[in-house]
Amino acid sequence: MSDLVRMEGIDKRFPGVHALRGVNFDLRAGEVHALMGENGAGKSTLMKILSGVYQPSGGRILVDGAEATLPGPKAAQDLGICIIHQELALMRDLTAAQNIWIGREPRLSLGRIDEARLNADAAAIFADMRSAIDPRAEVGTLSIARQQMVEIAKALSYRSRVLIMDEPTAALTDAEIGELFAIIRKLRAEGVGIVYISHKMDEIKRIADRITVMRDGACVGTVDAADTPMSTIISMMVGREIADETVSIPDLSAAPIALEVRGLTRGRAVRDVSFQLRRGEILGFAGLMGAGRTETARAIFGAEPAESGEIAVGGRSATIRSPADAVAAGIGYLSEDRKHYGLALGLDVRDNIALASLPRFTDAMGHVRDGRLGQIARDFIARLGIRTLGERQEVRLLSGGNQQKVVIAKWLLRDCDILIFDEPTRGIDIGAKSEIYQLLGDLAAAGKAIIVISSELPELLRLSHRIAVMCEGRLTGILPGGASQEHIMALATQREGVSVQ
Amino acid sequence: QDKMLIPLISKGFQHQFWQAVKTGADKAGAELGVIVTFEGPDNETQVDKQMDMLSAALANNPAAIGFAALDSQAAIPLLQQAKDRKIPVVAFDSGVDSDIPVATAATDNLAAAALAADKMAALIGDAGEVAVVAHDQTSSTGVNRRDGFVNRMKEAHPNVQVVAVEYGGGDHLKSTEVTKALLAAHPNLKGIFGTNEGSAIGVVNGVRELGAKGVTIVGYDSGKAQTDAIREGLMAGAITQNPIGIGYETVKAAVAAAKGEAVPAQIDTGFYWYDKTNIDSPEIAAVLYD
Amino acid sequence: MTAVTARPAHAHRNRAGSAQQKLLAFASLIVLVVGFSLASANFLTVSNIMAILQATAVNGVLAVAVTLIIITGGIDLSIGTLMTFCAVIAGVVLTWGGMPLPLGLLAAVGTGALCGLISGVFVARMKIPPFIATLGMMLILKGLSLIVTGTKPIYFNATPGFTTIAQGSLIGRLVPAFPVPNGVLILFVVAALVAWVLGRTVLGRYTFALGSNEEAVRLSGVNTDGWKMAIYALSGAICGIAGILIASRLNSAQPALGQGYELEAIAAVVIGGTSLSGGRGTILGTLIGALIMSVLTNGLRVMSVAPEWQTVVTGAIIIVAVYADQLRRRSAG
Amino acid sequence: MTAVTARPAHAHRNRAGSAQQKLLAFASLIVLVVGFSLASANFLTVSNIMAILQATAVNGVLAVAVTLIIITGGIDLSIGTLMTFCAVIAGVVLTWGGMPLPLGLLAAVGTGALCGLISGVFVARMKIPPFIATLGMMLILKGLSLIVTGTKPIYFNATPGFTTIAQGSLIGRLVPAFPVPNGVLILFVVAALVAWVLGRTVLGRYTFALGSNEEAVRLSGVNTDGWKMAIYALSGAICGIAGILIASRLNSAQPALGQGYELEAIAAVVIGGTSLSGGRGTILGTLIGALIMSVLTNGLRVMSVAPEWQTVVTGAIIIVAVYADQLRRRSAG
Ligand SMILES: Nc1ncnc2c1ncn2[C@@H]1O[C@H](COP(=O)(O)OP(=O)(O)OP(=O)(O)O)[C@@H](O)[C@H]1O
Ligand SMILES: Nc1ncnc2c1ncn2[C@@H]1O[C@H](COP(=O)(O)OP(=O)(O)OP(=O)(O)O)[C@@H](O)[C@H]1O
Ligand SMILES: [Mg+2]
Ligand SMILES: [Mg+2]
Repeated sequence: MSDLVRMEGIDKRFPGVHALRGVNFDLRAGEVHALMGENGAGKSTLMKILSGVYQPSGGRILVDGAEATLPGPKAAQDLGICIIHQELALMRDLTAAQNIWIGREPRLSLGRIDEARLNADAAAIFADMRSAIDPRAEVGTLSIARQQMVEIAKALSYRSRVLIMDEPTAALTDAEIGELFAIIRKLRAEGVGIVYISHKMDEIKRIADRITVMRDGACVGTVDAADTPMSTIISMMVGREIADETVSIPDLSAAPIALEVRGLTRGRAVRDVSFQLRRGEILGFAGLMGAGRTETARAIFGAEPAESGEIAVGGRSATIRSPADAVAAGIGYLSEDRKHYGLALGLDVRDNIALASLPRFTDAMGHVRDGRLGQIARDFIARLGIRTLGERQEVRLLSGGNQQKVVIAKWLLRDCDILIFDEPTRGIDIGAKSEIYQLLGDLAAAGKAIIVISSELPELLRLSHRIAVMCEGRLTGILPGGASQEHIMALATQREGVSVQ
Repeated sequence: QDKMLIPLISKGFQHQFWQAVKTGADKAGAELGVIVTFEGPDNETQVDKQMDMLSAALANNPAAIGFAALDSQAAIPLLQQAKDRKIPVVAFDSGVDSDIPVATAATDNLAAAALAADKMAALIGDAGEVAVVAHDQTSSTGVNRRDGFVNRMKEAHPNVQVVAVEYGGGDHLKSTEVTKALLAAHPNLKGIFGTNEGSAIGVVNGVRELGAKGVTIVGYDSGKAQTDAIREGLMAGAITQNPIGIGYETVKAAVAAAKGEAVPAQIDTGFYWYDKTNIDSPEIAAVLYD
Repeated sequence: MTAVTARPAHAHRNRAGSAQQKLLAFASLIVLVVGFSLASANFLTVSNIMAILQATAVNGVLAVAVTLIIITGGIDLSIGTLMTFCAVIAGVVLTWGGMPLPLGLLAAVGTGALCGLISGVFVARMKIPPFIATLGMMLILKGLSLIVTGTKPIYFNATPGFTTIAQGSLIGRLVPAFPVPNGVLILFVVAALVAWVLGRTVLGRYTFALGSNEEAVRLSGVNTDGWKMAIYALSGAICGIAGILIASRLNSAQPALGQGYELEAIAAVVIGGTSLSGGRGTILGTLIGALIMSVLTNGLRVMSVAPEWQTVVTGAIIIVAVYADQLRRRSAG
Repeated sequence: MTAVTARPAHAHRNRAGSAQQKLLAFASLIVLVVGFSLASANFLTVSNIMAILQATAVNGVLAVAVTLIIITGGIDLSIGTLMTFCAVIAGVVLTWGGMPLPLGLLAAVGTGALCGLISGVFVARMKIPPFIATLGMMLILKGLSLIVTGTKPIYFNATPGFTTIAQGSLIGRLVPAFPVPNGVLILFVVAALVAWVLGRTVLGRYTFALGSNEEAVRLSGVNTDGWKMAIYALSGAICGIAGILIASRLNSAQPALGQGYELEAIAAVVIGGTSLSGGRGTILGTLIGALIMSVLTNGLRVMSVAPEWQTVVTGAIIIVAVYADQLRRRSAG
């Protein structure tokens, strides 16, 4: 079988970083080739080179056996190579359909755009994906998951021969992932070569034909997915075994209530949500895309204050009109959208970690104790394994997973009594993930109250002491930890008409 | 019974010169029992802004209008409109190239600046390098004062060379920096002429800040800083127009024209040289302002 | 309006309200008009309304030009002096060169497009921040106008009909009671055309896209530099039209005029709800912004408010008008 | 200040290269100085250098003030007229009120801080775009200065020593060969203080953070509105210092002056490498930008270039200088 694409001895240097060292990679027509590796291993960089975004410092690229130069994204597109970027590259002020067809608008005379066709075509793609996104919806108003669906739709619209997907499912729930896989299988059958990057092991098992593992910018090896056990791949990635732990649910009946939410309501997104959270407890939030979990968390945190409802912290009723109020009351919230709501990308790692805790490191004169902060930042870098040149590296230059770790470090440093983590492991590699699970467990054991919102059911099951399930803005039920997936799905799809009020 | 409304559309309003015109206009307004309004654009380039002001003034059905044209031609359609509506127009400060204005109350800036040149030449011994710090490169006041000075030097004082003309926009600080650069570029400068209040004060400041000796300064217009500088001997003297008189005569002529009385076509409000010696004389004191 | 926040959570709601929203955007304008009408009987006369419209024409066209640039996330400080330079070139061609009128108009618009293109090259190709690139252009063009003319105005007396371009009234011939000056007509035609370009064409689409996320557009394989240059050239051409209008209005090309006009035009754009951070904006809003500015200045003058108080009141009303708009949007969002 | 500079990708290299980089940032400035020295023997004299420095003082202080605002991602158009208003208030207190000098200075700085705070309230609390809020303030303050003074300058003849604030030379008393005017000394002290605030204090940290991603800062539980108002107030206070400087230089508060100064100050900031989109910038860059501007104007005048050509050349050199800086940065990675 001939190779669709062949990358030989690819080298890439950024100032101070040798990101890729002589990487070989090949992709055949009609296969799903998974690319795996820890955060910062160089996966995105390799694929950006293949899609013309970066120029390699060395090596060559063969497309259909002929050497190709890819001076820009357009050149790659012309060769039929298309990529879904890990960091969403969308125009937030444009609609979903306009985003999908940017650069390839169906035209009428006089440079006019055939808007009707543009929307219809986009709707057709969404329909193919069984996604309910309105093509006319402004992308900036969509949740991060829907934005990811738009990115996928855009990539599909190219009908390219090589489709690169850099963590396309990081923010998706199982239902959408299922639809996506159906599409991938269809494309594979049509002879499209697909590069698939993900940190979700179960997905790799389900979809990949071959797997290439990268580590520290080099290729560790390429194996057949069918006859390689996951544990082998994981040890190829991280150089050690990852213990597969399960949650042990403590008895918290005597623990004081840390947070109580009663009748929280905000528009259609959050409707009459009530629950209690005890100290030392990890409460998972499950639900389908758009179930309203993020909105609930933002309402509790005061990012968009609720219209009605009460919030009590530590037994005392709290008025939360802004995030500042929430943090003062001891509530921290890690957003699902790190790029827009979590990080000041232009600042360095140290300042981002310190962002929520600066007053603690300031003397009476307003002088910031940078030495101390630097020390702390270095500690977190070591503890979370953040791959960076140092604490003064600009965050925007970090790989996606490492950026996520910086946001986590920010909230760990803030040391809130109640922590709400919205998709905390988005884009984080399997090794670091298990460490973060460990960390959350330790925090709970130390008496913190934690809410974890996640679209990955295994993650919720691995972490949660109890699992709250939402559907269409309502809390449809709270299940004990370790509940069955069927049980959760039943509550997650309990639509209003069906539910007994 | 409604009082007559006489709007004056001037070339500016923030500068002291225009404020003095306004003072004279208000005085006449009070004496004659008419309402006087006074308005002008921020700077003398804004010809179209002045047109908008003229339009707004016409909207109020005035009895007559006083107008200091930034550009005569541009105003003709609006002046024609005034004429059609039988609203007399009195030109002030500088004339309007048209037969529409019934009277013109203005200073001959060319002649005034020529007088400044004569005085300057006399003060520096009729020889040497001089420079001009002008307030504007394009407005008629700026151009006429510059040209009046430069041309007079060429014609009557061949040994005096005008080595540079720079523009400070009438801004005190900018004119100061301009002056300092001039002095650096021309170390032999014997005199500098500042063409309006801001320029003249800027020249005084610049010379003082550099501690330059032997530079004769001649100014234009008055204002406290200028009169002080003349008293202290920093400035040799200056030309003053009679802005209060301009304002006063303009309103007077406008009221007369509105009543259908005959008015003189040219009202020369004059200009004067003043220096340490005559600054307190009644004739000069009457035309100075601060 | 900040790129990230304050976006209504729900797209549908956004759209449903948009027609109503646009009507409401007139609110500040209408309040002003009603207020001035009550305050002065001379305000709401036909001739004064025409004067207000005439006063809006030049600033309006400039504001439309700079709206394009602002939507891309840029800024253009050179629009005022470019307008003047185009007027000067028209003068050179018509008065000095004695060429027929259409050639002069073409020269003005062409000069505008060329200068806009040059700014576009600075910004897109040479990656000079728009503020600096156009500040430089502003100074260069200001100087060039003075140099070309020898600092003296060029009059258009030799070109019959030149003044009717802005000052005549086609509409007035048809409806004598409503002599809308041609300048205003031209403003509306230009605005309608640009609104069409923005809303319906590829160029418009990329204008918004560039302002929204230039890198994403580039990654989509679009020749962002080329389109940006095209947008700057179009904007420059519109400044050329403004140059014709002001020259026709003054029957002359005044070489020193122009600086300061950019601020007024940009203010109109921002009052009209276009965000300086790019990605969103409407021509209708810009028109309303420009009208608010001229109604305000004219109204205060007609009320014979002292000029220094005019300044204060103008400043205060601009703030209040935008604040009211802000509140409206927040409640609509 | 190290904390603050535009950061290349690599932290180590960053640190290692940063000294060299700063030297390079001077490059355009040095090229200009060398060029002018060769072109005119009168350029590099002590007295002309002092004149250039003195000419930098007011614009430099204003530029430092507006650097703070620009780093937050905002803009301040009112700095020029605020400067004037502060000078006027100093005049009211000292000349009309006959109060002692320190009280006058305090009044000027306090007025600046208060007006800055008001702009801050407009921007942070009322969510009015900074461009509009400060445009409004610009007009309001312009009018108020005229109203308070009755459009006449207020002289400081009654306050002995007032002119020495900017014009005297402490350094000159110690080193007579090098009579650096106090105004310049004040500029450097203000710049150093603000650089310290930006680089080392919470306020500075939040200034950068707000400009980088305001929403992320808000969601970190920071009272973003409060900090923003504080930054505007600080910037206003610095404008108060500029007001004192200009008043001392002119020995008077000139109520009509000020508009237009904002553009020059903002230009200095942007030439100095601070991005108008916020999040990055340095005070050192701003100082260099301000120096470039005054060297340029002074040098062209000393070379006796015709005024209209001065404008053209200034525009061209600004573009070239920023382009050179752009190239340098790009090659630095
Ligand atoms: N533009 C850049 N400048 C400097 N360093 C960079 C740049 N882009 C990436 N890097 C560095 O290159 C390395 C590889 O990054 P890359 O984004 O390819 O990782 P990744 O394997 O995709 O990781 P993740 O799983 O977290 O997405 C990282 O150390 C990153 O910090
Ligand atoms: N078809 C749709 N198009 C746009 N917005 C929608 C649509 N359906 C629901 N929404 C909005 O999605 C929001 C709820 O999303 P939220 O982010 O809270 O959900 P979530 O449970 O966190 O899911 P996820 O983050 O996985 O999307 C609500 O504001 C709702 O109005
Ligand atoms: Mg990656
Ligand atoms: Mg969510």
